[in-house]
Amino acid sequence: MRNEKELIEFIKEKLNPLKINKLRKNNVVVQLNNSELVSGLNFLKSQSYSHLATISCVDWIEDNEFELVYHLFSYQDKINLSVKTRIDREKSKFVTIKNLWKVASYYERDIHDFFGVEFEGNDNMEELILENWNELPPMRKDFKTREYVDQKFDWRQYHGQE
Amino acid sequence: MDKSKMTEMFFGPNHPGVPGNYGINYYYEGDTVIEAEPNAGHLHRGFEKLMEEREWIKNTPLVCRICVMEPDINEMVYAMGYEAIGEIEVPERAKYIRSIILELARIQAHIFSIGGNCGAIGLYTAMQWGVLARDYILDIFEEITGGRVYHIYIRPGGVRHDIKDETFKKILDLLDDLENNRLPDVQKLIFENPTAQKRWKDTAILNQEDALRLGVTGPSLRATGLDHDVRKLMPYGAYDKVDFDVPVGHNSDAWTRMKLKRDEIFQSIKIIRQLINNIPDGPVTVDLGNALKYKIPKGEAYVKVESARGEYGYYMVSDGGLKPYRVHVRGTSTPLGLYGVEALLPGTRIEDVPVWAHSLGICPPEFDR
Amino acid sequence: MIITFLQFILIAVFAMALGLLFIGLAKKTVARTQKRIGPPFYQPYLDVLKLFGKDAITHGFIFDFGSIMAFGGMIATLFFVPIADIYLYSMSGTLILVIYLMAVAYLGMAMATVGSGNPLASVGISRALTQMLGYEIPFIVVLLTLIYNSQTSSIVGLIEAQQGGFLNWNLVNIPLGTIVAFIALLGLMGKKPFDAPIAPSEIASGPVVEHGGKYLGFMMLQHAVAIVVETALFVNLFLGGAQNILIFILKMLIVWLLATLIGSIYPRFKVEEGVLFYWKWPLITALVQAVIIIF
Amino acid sequence: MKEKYKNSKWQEVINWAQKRSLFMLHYCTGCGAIELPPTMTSRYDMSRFGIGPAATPRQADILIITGYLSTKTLRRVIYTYEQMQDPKYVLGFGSCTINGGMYWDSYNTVKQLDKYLPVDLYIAGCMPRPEAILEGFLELKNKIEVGDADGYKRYKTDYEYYKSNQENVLGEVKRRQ
Repeated sequence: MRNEKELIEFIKEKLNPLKINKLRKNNVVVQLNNSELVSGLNFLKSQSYSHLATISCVDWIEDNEFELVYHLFSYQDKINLSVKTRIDREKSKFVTIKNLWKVASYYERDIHDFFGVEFEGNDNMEELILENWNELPPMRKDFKTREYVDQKFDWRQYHGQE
Repeated sequence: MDKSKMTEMFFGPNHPGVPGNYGINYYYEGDTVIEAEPNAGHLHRGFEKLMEEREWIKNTPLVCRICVMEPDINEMVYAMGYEAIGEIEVPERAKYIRSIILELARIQAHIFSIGGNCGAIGLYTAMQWGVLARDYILDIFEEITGGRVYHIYIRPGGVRHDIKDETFKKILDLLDDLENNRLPDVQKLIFENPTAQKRWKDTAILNQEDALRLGVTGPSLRATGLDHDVRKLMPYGAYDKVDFDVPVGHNSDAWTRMKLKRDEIFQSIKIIRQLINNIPDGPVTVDLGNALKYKIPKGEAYVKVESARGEYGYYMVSDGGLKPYRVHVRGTSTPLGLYGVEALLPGTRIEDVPVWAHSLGICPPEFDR
Repeated sequence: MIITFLQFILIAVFAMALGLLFIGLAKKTVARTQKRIGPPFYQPYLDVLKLFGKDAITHGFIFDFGSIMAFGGMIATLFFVPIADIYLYSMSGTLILVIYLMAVAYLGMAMATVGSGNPLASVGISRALTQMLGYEIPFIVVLLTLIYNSQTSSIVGLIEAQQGGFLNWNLVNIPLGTIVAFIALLGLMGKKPFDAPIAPSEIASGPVVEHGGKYLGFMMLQHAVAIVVETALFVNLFLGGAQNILIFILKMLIVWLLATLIGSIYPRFKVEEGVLFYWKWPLITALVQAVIIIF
Repeated sequence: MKEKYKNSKWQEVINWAQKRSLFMLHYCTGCGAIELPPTMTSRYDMSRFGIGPAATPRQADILIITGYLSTKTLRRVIYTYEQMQDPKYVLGFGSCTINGGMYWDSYNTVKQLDKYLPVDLYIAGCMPRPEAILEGFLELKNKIEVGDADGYKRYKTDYEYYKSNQENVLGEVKRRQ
């Protein structure tokens, strides 16, 4: 049973995180660089952080980077640990963690749908949620929904009471 | 496996037995499913993109439309995320009212899912009685918040307005009515019905090792023997001020999950009674200034709440602006609805596919978003 | 000749009307058990009239032929089952003929589903045929005991054997057989515990998936006539058949409503559960009954 | 039905029967479908008006679009609509079918339902209440009686208009009978 401070010391010894801080009660964020992420996740999984809630992706368009956030939770420590890493926005390539958690293959497929991030090692990458979508992946910040909607669906013309 | 012997079946979006607008395309041979694959995405409206275009307060009516079965859970998680990033302390009475609303929502969601399970095996009388009982809870919601299903009642900083005393009295009367004459006859019809028991026993098995590996939470996990409940693990609202126990099942089939949901209804009734009896007075919301100018500092938070079907989490990122920078919704049935179909469904029979989907609480708008 | 031909038409139309009335009453009772008002009792008539007004898509000759064969097969069985005192054929062996002809309706439906080519329909019809295997065996054992008991295999003969008051109904002197026959009747009519073939939540109403306007109308009429045939058969064999028509319809109504009420309480069996259910207790009681009668 | 019976006295009888017995397709396309169970069951009970759920498009008369319609569902809804038999009616629930409603700026939902399907009746309400749904059904019955619930005729006459709209949103749509 570790509280947040012990967890932070523990991670500092075992992995060399770029950044780690305690956001608030039982909510800790740690940032690893992307080469050590898979080994870090594997290590944390063995340390009772076995519940992978989900994988999120944030598009930091100013720093031209995607940020992949892996949300882990441990039933012993009762702490939400978010493990983050940044990947380049143009190449947008990353390694799959399918062998750690099989369910991650669908989370990655979902991120591929919305952000266009390629995950090597994850073989079925076809469209999960969208259907023959051939524009820019929609959740990227540079995909403008209003222009797309005006161009594809036209509005109902409200004419007065004639 | 050669596809020639197998026939493809679309347990597709347009099918009376499927929960919501969602499809499972599976190959079957004889009567058993050999290979299955989810066909999701029919309810995708791009919530996360829409949320990035709207100010904080404008998202509250949008957020409750993500999952139709439990709109209040989404409102609560959104409000908790906003308050977590903005370090806002909600007044005591608002916490109590929020927990009352969440428990009422849990009761109606459990009754609805028990009804859905009965509909999947043909026990239509129980489904009718269940939806009738649920309707009286919607009347209470309508009296408190003005809306039957979408309430837009829990918002960042507290609750929209206070609950009057006679409404509390009505809630207590409804709970007595539910406990004394509505639920007992549903109990006799479903839980003492030998044919129903035969249909549910040893179907839709989800053992503990699979559940933990997939990240499944809620009644499906508690049916395997672990008493993990976010209300106990990370208490929110007024859950640390009430005592209730978390029912746990032991052999993780559809029958155990049904009994678990029924026990949780009685636990929720107990919680609401405790909450109403010692609710403190005081303001109901924190004054955060002009609603359209809500602003919280740059930061992020992963908050989660125990919905009727498990852990419901939001990952919210704010860049200090008027609009959220990114909101990622983690629905409870995401692991089962997507990967679970491919991994756990092969081997079941055709009759048990709707039982599998209803009893594990697959709610498609959560993972379509 | 003309008179018998007119009698054919009259009985067929009468059975259809009576069957639809029974379906309407069943919908009303099930609605009442579900605490709701339910459709008016004449709703099935409106449904059939509307269905014959709609366009329908045909899936080829086999599909049409199958629908007509199902409907015709059921009408054919109708002529061998006496209704009150109207009966056209009373030669011996009508009981065996009725059991055989009832299978024709299911084979007709099977042909229609082959024509429709929908996988849901083929799953539904394969369930119907396996379930038929289930309830036929105890039913036939009970019928054989009946035949042995009153030494005649014509239904009219069996009715005469039960005349004269309540005491010598087969219900009284072959009680176990009646119970088994009633359970088999539930399976025969596809009532709730045994309605796996037309399970709406698993295979979207089974064999009738592809039946559109008038084809669905024919299927409804076929179901209505099937109800009349089966309840009339049960009343003739076990409740002694009645002289005047009103008492006969009353008896049929009682049997039918009892079956509906049982149906509204129980969920669906899986197919092999239903078949195993039939081969366990009903078969044993039928054999015990046969032993009692023979010795 | 043969053409010559289409608008004769016989049509009134069929309209009369159609009015009293409607089969509603059990297909919940959007979030409004959570109000259908209360309408179908004990408390509001639409079966007393002769309206019951139907399992397949072949047997159904009414197709209900309950709320928003994503492009993926639109393709399935078109297949379902074209499989239904001829006197068929489309009901639009809520504001999402009229002008996109709350998802007006969403890249994946259709903004105006009657550009893709002929809609006979809209029911207002961001998820209409069961009473509103029953009111809508009664209104539809009057329209059927009077004979101007003719969405399916409009679909036949200006089929090209609907087809072109569908195609520019969905790309190629396989037409099957």
